[in-house]
Amino acid sequence: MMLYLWLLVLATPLTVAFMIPFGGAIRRRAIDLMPFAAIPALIMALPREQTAIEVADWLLLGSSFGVDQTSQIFLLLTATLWTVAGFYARYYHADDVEIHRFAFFFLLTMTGNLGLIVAMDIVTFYASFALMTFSAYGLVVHTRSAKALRAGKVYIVMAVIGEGFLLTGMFMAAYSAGSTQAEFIREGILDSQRSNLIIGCLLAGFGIKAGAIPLHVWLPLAHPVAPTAASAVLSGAMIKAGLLGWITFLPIGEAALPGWGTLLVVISLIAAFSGVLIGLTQDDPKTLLAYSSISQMGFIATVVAVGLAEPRAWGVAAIGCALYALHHGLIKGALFLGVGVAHETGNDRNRQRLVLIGLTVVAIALAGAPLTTGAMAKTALKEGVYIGPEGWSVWLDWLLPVAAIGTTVLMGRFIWLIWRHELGHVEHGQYRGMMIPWIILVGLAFPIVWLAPVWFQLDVSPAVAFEPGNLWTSTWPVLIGGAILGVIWWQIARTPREITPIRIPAGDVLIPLEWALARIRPPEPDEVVPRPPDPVAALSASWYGLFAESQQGSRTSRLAGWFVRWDVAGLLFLTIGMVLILFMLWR
Amino acid sequence: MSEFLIYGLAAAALFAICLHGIITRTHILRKILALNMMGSAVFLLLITIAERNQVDGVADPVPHAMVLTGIVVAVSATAFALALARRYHAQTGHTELHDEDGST
Amino acid sequence: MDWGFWLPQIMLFSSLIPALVIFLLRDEQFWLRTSLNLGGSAVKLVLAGIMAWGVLAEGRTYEASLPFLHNQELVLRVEPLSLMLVGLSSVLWFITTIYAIGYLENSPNRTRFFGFFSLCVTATIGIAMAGNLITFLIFYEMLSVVTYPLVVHRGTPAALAAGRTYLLYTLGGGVLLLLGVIWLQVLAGPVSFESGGAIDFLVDDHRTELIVIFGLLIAGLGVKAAIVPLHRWLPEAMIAPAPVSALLHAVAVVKAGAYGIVRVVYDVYGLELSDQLNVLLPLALFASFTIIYGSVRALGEFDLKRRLAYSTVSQVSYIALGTALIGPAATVGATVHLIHQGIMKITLFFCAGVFAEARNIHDIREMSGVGRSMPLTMSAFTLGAFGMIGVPPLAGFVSKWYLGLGSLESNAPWVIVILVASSVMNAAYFLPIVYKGWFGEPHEEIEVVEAERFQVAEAPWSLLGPALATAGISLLAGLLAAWAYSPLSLAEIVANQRMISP
Amino acid sequence: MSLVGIWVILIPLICGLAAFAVGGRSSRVIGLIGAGLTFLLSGLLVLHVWQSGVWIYQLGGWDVPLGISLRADGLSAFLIGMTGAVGLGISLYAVRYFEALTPGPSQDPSAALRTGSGRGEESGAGDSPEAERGGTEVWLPGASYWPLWMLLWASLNVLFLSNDIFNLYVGLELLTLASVALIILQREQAAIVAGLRYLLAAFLGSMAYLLGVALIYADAGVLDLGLLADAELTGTATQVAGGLMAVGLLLKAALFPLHFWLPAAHSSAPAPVSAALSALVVKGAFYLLIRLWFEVFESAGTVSVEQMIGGLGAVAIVVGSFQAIRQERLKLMIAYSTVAQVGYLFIMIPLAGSFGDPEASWRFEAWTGGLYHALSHGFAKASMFLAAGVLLSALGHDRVWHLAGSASRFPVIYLSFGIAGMSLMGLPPSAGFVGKWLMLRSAVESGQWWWVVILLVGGLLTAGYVAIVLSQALQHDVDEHTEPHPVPKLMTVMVFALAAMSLLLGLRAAEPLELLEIGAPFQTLMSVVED
Repeated sequence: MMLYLWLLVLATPLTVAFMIPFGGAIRRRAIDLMPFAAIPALIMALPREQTAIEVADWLLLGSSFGVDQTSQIFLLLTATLWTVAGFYARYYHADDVEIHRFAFFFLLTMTGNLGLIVAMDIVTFYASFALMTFSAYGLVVHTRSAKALRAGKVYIVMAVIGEGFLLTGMFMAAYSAGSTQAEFIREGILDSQRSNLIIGCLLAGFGIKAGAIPLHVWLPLAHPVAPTAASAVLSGAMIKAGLLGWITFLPIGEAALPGWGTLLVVISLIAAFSGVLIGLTQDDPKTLLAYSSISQMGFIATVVAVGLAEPRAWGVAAIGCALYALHHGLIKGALFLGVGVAHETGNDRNRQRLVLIGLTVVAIALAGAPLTTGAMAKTALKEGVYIGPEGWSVWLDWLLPVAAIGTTVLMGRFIWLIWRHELGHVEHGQYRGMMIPWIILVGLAFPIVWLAPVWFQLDVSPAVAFEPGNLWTSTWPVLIGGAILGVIWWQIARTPREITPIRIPAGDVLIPLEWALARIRPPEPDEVVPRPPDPVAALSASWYGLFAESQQGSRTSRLAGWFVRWDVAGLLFLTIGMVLILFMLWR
Repeated sequence: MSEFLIYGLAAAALFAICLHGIITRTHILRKILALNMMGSAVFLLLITIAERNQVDGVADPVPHAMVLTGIVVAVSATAFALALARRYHAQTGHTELHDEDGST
Repeated sequence: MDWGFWLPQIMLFSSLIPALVIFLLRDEQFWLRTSLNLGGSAVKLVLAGIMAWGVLAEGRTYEASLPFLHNQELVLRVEPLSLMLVGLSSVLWFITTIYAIGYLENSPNRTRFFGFFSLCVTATIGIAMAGNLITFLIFYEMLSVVTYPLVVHRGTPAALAAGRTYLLYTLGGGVLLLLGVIWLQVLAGPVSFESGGAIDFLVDDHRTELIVIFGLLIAGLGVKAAIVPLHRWLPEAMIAPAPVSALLHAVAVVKAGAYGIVRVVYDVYGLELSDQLNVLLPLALFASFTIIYGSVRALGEFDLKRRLAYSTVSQVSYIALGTALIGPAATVGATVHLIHQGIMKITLFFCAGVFAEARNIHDIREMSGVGRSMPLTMSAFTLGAFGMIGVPPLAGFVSKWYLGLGSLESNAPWVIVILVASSVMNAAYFLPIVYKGWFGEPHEEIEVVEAERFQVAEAPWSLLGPALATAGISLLAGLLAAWAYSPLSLAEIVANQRMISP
Repeated sequence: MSLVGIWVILIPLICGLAAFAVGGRSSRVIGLIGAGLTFLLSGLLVLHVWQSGVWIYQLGGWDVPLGISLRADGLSAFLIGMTGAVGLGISLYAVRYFEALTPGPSQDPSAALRTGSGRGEESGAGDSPEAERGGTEVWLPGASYWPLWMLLWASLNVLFLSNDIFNLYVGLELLTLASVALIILQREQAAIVAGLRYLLAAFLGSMAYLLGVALIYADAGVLDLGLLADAELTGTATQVAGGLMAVGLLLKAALFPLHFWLPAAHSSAPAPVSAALSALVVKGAFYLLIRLWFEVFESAGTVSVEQMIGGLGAVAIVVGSFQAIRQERLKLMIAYSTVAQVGYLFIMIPLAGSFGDPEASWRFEAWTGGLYHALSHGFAKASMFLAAGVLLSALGHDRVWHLAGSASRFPVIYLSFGIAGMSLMGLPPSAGFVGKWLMLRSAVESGQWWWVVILLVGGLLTAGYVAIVLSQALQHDVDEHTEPHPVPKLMTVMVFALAAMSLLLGLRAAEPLELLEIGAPFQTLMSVVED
């Protein structure tokens, strides 16, 4: 029916991207088209009926494309976010002489991000993943500030390490499966005699992108330094690529892997909490948001862990996962874009007010206040947890709300930072151009998340969130968080002082690591390292030396002179003759 | 048989003496003469063989033929060598073959 | 007219005759020389296409045998495996010729250069089409000789010293190979290349000898394939002009060695016998060590061409590694890398040549910001570099993929560690270059023409075009790998032949 | 057709005499006609042997043992063919070479032409100490070249066709006389010294050989090679004769350490002469030794002698190569290369000798291999000396160090030099490779590993000096202050043609190898090789 829609999804941003190098009018047209490049993906994300898998047996190692229920939600999120970010970027970079460079990488990254969602086989997935990863580097270092370059370096190193893990896992998984199709891969992993190794590799490989602790170190560096539009897609959409990778290729829901589940749940909970705690010490709202993303991804990963440990739970958990991803992606996108808009308000009170209100709304949603998307997503998430392994729900039941308290406090600090430090500038003078996409995103986030379960006929209904029990569950953490905020507010109002006395630099555990590495690694040599001697080259050189020396007439061969002497030659003649005769006679 | 042996040994001795001459003497003329004498040693041996190989009292003619031819060759070769030696003398003023000269 | 007999010969002569005629020309006869060169390579390209069609679509085999010694014939045969190298050489010769014409414009001794250049291709084609061991040996040695004038083309003392080292290495390798071939022929009679090998009957009586011969053959071939510790000539030979480096690395010399290893393992000994003799594991270990060692050395080099050279050292051993693994996927990986490594590496060398020619850039540290004024060249370089790293959808990934599967197939999972480590190290030495080129601050003042556009000053099209073409091919080879006429499909045919045969 | 073997001797002889009689510049016309005819006749002889097998002619109609017979089997035809082809190349080159010789102040060729003489032995150059003889006549090397060259050619053919060990002695002496006369053609002092040394050494060798002939006759009573082979001599006299003949011929073939006369003699001669000496004359003695060793002394020969000769060959390869690299002059380098290559040839003796199984097929393989190497060396070395001659006459010197950068001026010369070098190294595709291949095969088959090593290392050592000359010539910086003299194209063409021959013979070796089989020793072994 929708023949080659996937091709359109991929080709559109690619084509636009490759219009840019032509320069001139074509380039300007391409930049105008940038926001629309994700439209085909949006179209593909919308139908209720998933299209059949389409096979492109000429592409790569034989690709197949399509979306299932889960990936359709991811596609919806991704396409929406990229479109909005595209419009936003168009104005954010209006005065940027290098907008074309941004647009180029933006579009390529978009292609990769969309491609990995519509890919149904691991090779195409990996190819798109790589395209996204490497193109995003261009977004991270776009400003070329020292900070950006450092972040870029950490980003690319981690990305390459991640690719290494993925490649290792993929080889083994695909070998065991005898196919590259996702469904067979999942089975293949279980069948493999090295299934633990594969799972470990895939967890780590995708975990780097998903910001799983301790592989998250690049994230708080890279997300904030990128231009705001890029930050939004990095933290909103691309971070989900790792998650999607887990969901698509790990044998979640097919076999109980309690060991891995436990490991992942511990990691995720650490992420959920440490993300909040470290986030609280940040002064830069974007870094704060990045840490919040780590924390939020921890939430989602918890459910993945549940699915790993308890296959029965996955049917429900997967939906929660997808919904939460949708929620977090849109909301985090809106938060990031909002930071950018805040920088454009100038002294206009109305503008400032609008930004603050908008940001507060989404911040509250992120915190999971009742009636928000967060509340619904969290409810859906917890559905899975309840079916989870024996004993887990008890712990998770109170740990997750505690984390939610943290998120509330974190969002409070975010709003405070915006209010106190970020308003009042005019950076690009494109308030309107940036504000409108942002406000649209804020406005759309709620209905999209609310309607998605209905539209896609998921096993969860938005109404669940309005059940009294659930209402309360989502309310009390926010209330406690609000109370904490209130106390702090009161403290500050009484005696103005620094509330967070410690500062954990962005990148946290990376800092000692970098320090240690700098000690271990010798400084980059300026001169070429001395090579070990090459015997063959030495031989050829000494042979040439023999030649060159003789050519100057400085050395004559005594041996040669000796042989030409008559007496010597005669004696040799005599000797050889005698010996020959003797040998002849001596039989 | 012993007479043939004596002749044969004489030829061998002559050959050896000439060889010694060629090796040790530096004067060109002496070398040429030694070579010439060397040829004679072989001729002596050939004649001896001819005598030894008598058929019906007639000496074997083949060695005789060889000696005759050999003499012709030796004469021409000696003549050529002498001419060359003269030219050598004319160009260098030497009559002896110095080893330095050969090491060009 | 029996085309099967004549086509392989015409294939050889299509570069041999231009070579000989070019030697008779003067440097100034530009047009005649150029048309000879291009004409010859076009003919070769067409013939390669015809034979590719015949082999792939009609399942034909082209074979010509010519009497040589009393019981020994020279055999030229085109079947799928030879077609791989034939096709690669034909295509890349055509492209490189264009590049070389542009590169050497107005430089001295062009006649000599192009003459030997064509001879070099003749030798490579001969190696590719060799149907038995002695034919292979003949062209292999011929290649050593005809590349020497190309390596020393610049004539500087450094170039001459490098040339001497090169010659000693390759001739020394040739000696080992010759000994191995002779020994084997003494035991087995004339050895022709047959899928699965044809010398199994010797295994009972001559086991040790066969192992030693294998060692000799591989050592002889390993010199050209730059297997550590026989690799030292390769970085030294970088002193040659860019088209030479490009062709040497991508097609001619190193590929001759690697192709030879493939032939020896698959078609002389056969996988089964090689396995029985336990010679594959040492080969795999040597190849693996080379892969890692080459990468480590590349990290330490800051001269662009030398870094590329060490990268070649590392990458070519993928072929040997894949050959040493038993299983169809490994065979596919090894043989397809013959082509993939060629097109990717030639791209990189073309670009290095362009940088050297247009900007006098030889050191990586000078490359800062070069992408701004030469975006197309830098794009081609980037594609090549990413291909080398093994990033999909570029060709390098396809090779790596099959090698990875092959390593599991032959129950050697440690090879995956090598592959991944190599990928990571490739990234470590290529990405900084890509970074510098695109994101570094340019040394020179670049004129900002309009608000969003820099003054682009690319190299002439004769240099740029080939680089872009090969970059495009390496992208397509990966992107369309599953297509029925892709290098991968050809490699699969090759692998099937090698696997089915008893 | 049956007289073709006679004519191949007579024609060069007649033409040589005619050229001598005519003298002056026109002698070259006769010389050229002679060269062309001899070449054709050589070709015919090869064809004849190829088609109808061994050719035998009884001189004067007298049968052996009384009469003397001429015989051409595959081996003779092979070498006569080589001599014909190389000889033609050298002749064509020589025409231009002697024309292009830069006339000195007192060596005006045109003056010589006017006086119409210039053939007298005594017509010394003006600057020589003999100038007091006062002749206004000047020395014209070209005029003397042709008669002597034709004589040389004729005596080579005599050598290859004679089937009588005494006749072979005569041929050998003729060869020596012609060679020495050619060496001193230009009457330079160095050449005269070298010529004299050569003459004395060669005579010494001849005498040893002649003594051997006498001893063999004492033992067998016949001189005919065929009869001697049939006699299967094992007597003491024959054994002593074997030693004597071997050492005499080794001296003439300049096998190390009896090579003392060769470098000077070959390098101081004019280029066409050097080429002939190195390519052909050395092969004369080698041929004779091979003939005798594998036919007459087949029963008397011992492994120890063979191994010793081979050992000398091995040392020759190493020492020759090392000496070659250390020579300042190109021609001397090439001459030392001949010393090394002669060593290569003699490694054939132990390989084809009685080591191990006397019935083994490798003996024949080694025999053909060694001869093929001789063939390849003939073409290659001729080309090299002629190339050196071109450089010498163009640049006025042949100092290797100062050839820097000359490759761009003489591309074809160096290309030929390289191809010839390839053949010497035994690199495929070249005739040298075929020879090396067969010898190596034989060494491996017979398990004589020490020869394998030396054969392989020898190739590398050869590469050592060939490549260094080329690398010197390929230098970018031109080491030259004067514009080189123009060199006639024909000379360059001949240099290339000879090199190309050494290459082409390696591409299609089946027929020449088959030719060698005709009437070869080891008849019993050949059926084994055939399979």
